[in-house]
Amino acid sequence: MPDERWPENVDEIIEEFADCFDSMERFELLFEYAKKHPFPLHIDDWTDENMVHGCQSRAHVTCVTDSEGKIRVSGGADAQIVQGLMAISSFVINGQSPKAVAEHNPKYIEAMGLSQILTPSRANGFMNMISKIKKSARAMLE
Amino acid sequence: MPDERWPENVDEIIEEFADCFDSMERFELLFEYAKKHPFPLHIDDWTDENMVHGCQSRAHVTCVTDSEGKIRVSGGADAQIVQGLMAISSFVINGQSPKAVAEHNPKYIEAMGLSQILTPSRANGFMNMISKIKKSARAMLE
Amino acid sequence: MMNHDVEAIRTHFPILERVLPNGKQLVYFDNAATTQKPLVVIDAMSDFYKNYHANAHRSNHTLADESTTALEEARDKLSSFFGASESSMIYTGGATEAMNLIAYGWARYNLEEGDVVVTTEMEHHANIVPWQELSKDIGIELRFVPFDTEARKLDYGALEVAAQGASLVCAGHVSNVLGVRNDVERIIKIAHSNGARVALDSAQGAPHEKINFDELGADFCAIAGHKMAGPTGIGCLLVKADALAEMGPFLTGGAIITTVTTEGTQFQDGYAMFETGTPRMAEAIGWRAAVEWLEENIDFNDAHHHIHDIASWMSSEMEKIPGITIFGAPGRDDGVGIVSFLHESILAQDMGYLLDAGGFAIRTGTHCAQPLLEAMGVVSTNRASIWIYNTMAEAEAFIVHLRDIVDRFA
Amino acid sequence: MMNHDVEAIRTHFPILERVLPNGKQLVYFDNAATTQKPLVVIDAMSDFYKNYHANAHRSNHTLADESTTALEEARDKLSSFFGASESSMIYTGGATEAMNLIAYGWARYNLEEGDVVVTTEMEHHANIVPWQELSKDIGIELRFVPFDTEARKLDYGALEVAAQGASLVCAGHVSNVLGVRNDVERIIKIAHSNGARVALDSAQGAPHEKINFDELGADFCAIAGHKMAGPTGIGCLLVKADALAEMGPFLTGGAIITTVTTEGTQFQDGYAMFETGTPRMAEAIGWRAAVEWLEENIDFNDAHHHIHDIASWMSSEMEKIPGITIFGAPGRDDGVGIVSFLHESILAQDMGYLLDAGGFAIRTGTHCAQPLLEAMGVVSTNRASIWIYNTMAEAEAFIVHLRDIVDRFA
Ligand SMILES: Cc1ncc(COP(=O)(O)O)c(C=O)c1O
Ligand SMILES: Cc1ncc(COP(=O)(O)O)c(C=O)c1O
Repeated sequence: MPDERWPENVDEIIEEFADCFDSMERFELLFEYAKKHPFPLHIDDWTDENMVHGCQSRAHVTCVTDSEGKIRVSGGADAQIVQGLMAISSFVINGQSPKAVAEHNPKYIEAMGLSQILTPSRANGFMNMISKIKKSARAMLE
Repeated sequence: MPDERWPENVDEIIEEFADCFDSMERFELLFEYAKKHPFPLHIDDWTDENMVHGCQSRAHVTCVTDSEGKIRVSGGADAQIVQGLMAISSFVINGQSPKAVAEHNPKYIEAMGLSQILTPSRANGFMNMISKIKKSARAMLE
Repeated sequence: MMNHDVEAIRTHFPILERVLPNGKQLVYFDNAATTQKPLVVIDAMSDFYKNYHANAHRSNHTLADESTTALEEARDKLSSFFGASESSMIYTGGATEAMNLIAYGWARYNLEEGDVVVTTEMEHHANIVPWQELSKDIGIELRFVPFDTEARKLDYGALEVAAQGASLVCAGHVSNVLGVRNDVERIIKIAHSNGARVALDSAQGAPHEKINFDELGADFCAIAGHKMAGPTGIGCLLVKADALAEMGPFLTGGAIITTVTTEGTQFQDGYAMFETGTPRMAEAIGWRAAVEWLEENIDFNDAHHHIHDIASWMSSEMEKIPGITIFGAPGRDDGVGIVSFLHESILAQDMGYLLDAGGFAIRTGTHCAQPLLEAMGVVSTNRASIWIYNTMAEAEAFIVHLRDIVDRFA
Repeated sequence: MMNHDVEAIRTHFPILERVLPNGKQLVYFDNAATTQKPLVVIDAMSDFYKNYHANAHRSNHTLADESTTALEEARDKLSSFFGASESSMIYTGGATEAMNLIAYGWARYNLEEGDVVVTTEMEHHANIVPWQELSKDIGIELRFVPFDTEARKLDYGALEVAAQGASLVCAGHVSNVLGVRNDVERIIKIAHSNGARVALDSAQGAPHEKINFDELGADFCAIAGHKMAGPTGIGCLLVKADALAEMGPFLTGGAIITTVTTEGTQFQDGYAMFETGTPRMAEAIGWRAAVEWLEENIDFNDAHHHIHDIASWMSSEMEKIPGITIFGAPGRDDGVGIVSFLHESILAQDMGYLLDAGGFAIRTGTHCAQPLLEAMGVVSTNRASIWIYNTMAEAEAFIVHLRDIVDRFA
């Protein structure tokens, strides 16, 4: 089951976050990741269709396959913290098959100690983003 | 001070009520008094002007002086219990001078054990009636 | 009754221990006015204020986030409790405000002069006065379906006629005066077959049956939290999606908008258009605790039998007492826990006082349903209304006391 | 500050002990959104539900009577607290509903096409959107008095002009974004000298000064209980007697009527015409407890100095931090405990999260006052709002944390 374990490349990120002393350091790291998002979504592509609902600020996500049929997620958010979370999940998800993504479980967030800074509705916004990505992946399978 | 003590004739009524075993007996007595109101107000005289506000049912009271310049209170209420209370206060008040009535204090209610059955707004309705009578009495003094 | 453990249920309601100033133990038979609250409801609200209170839907700090989550989880819980998952639930201040929301938020946007609204003679004023006001303001025609005083039920034949050409049919779910449950399924069918929308006033229905709004098929349904173990100050309007799409703003201000400029305002879609101002947070949290408590402790079917048995026994005993008239039909299948009665010589208000002297809390008066009382030819009734925590022993004590009253005061 | 014993005051508010999931002690600086509640308020409501809850104004049994008394004593207490003994107080669900009550219950009965309503650019949406809706519905002319962004106050000269020929002038008492107290006395004078009625939105005024409505001379005044230590779900509209006489029914249903027949309805007079449905009993009882608590524990003058000192110190410290802009004028005499600010490179929402990481609860966003933000040329601000239980030590910790944020995230 792909749920059971996250991709290897995530362990490194987990460690980085686990090494943080407190929430402030975790936020610093998230700000850094925000800048490193591999496929930031250009603001012109922030459409109603790809909007993530339930976020406190604007957040948009798209999900396509590359030439090898692997998933590639792009994301854009005005808040750096949200953009950072998007970056991390795209590191985790990108390159996986649609089938794997359709069954994706973002457990790593907890391992990173991020659940501490994800208050209920922030977590909710994040989960909505993951759901949106999974839904796109499922649609590709049909 | 007329506040300090109620008229003599009231002691008898107080005793009657004090002898009651419980609220139900007190209510029985009130029902009897209702029938004994010395000057019931005819329903045709239940006008807006003489209405007592704050009662849960309709209650009306008028206050005039007799040939000797003594107060005479008439009252009418559709609830027997209210009519009973009216009867008792007219027994107490009738025959007093406007000056005495203007300073009337219905302490006897407590001595009768009636405060137990006068829940806050019933007591309020009763006090409004007494106020209305006192106001009429005061007006006569001017 | 077997599965309705009334003694266990009673332990949840602190107020049932109350002793009145006259020394009598409270027997609370005024449940149609408002029900009492289990401790979990009271505590849920205190807990909110003591631990995580902040303004929902506004800020993004932890407390605000916890409050928002609590408010929205309450909405989800309540929606699913009322079987309205495919519909929308709009929080209101109570059932009355929910009826007004239909009048202001739907009717004023969709009806015009000459359009027909049907209501019934059996209604609570909350389902009459808003329509009379609408009639004054925009000239709708208001039709009243009579209450059949012989059959002691709504005149469904007359409804069939009145519904012809109507745009909206409004009806009570259960009469607050008589406890008669209307055949709402039939009312909905009649209305819809005439192309009319249907609004149910379920203030008295929701405490007695599990409403499944999506299945029921009504377009609107008004519910009051305080009549079903919830706190004061909250209720809701359930609305079908297509009816919601026809609604426009009513109370306006913050929270319900996307943009406001000095030129004009863009409103949010869906239920979010109708909940302006600081939300009734403590109230929503309390109401949610109430329906969760109901789910855990009450089987609505068993509760109905328990309540029905008590009311029906009471009314049959009362009929044996000389001078007493019973209204409605508490023993009939459509009787829902209310015994409305009068004594020929003891005025209703005096009756209320005399019952109170025995510790019995009932309601006397017009029950905000004057047209029904007029149809029945009375100016008030005494109403004992039974709910889940009342016992047969309370009913027996009531009958003993009532007999005593009639013996001594009639 | 001498007489404002903030440590003693804090002991009354259980939530101030709260530790967040991130291990930080809560510092609650979101008071303009809603204030916290002292224990006596929470307990007064629990006590009601546990001991004497029943529906007010309906039945005549002991509990109903006690509830009615509590509700009416609360009204008396609140009226006298707000100095409205010669005026009327109508309970509403909050300040927003109070503003809507002016629009629906007064304006719709007294204004017609072309009549002028004046509001300002500084208002909360609750004092804008109802007038825009009124304008759409009946064609009133709506004039906005600009906010002078240089002087950081309302443009009173423009108000003098706008008020000419107006029927109603509406203005906020204190800006919820900037904490600037408007010169309401002057606004009232300008309005009345033009023959217009005046409506004050005192949602942010009432928590900071003792309102004396009868003296003030405004015709209407909207207040929210939850912003001044009271519970959610209650507020009021204060109304001068002659303005009340011009009002007509708004929300309709039970309790507000004298007679209802199928032919029509007679409404009660005075405030009683406006409070339909089951009253917000627990809420009124809680709010009463709140104002009694305030009377016993707070001197509004001393509290004002305490609050002003904190906000003014905070803003002067914040001005020293590179990249931070302060809106409003917290240090000025008309500053009432709000510091609205932005950092040039840290987005408001991120700022909110980062402050929350230190335990600081502030609000970020548009504060339901988009026209004001537009006038100031921003899309959101961070707002720290101070109230009676906040301490200088909290302010100091805030500044330390804010500096840290700017050092690390700018
Ligand atoms: C100035 C102002 N007016 C009106 C309101 C609305 O008050 P409520 O949310 O209690 O309806 C608020 C609160 O957000 C406010 O700050
Ligand atoms: C049938 C019915 N409809 C409406 C209402 C009004 O409910 P609320 O008082 O919660 O507004 C009541 C309650 O009195 C009722 O019994």
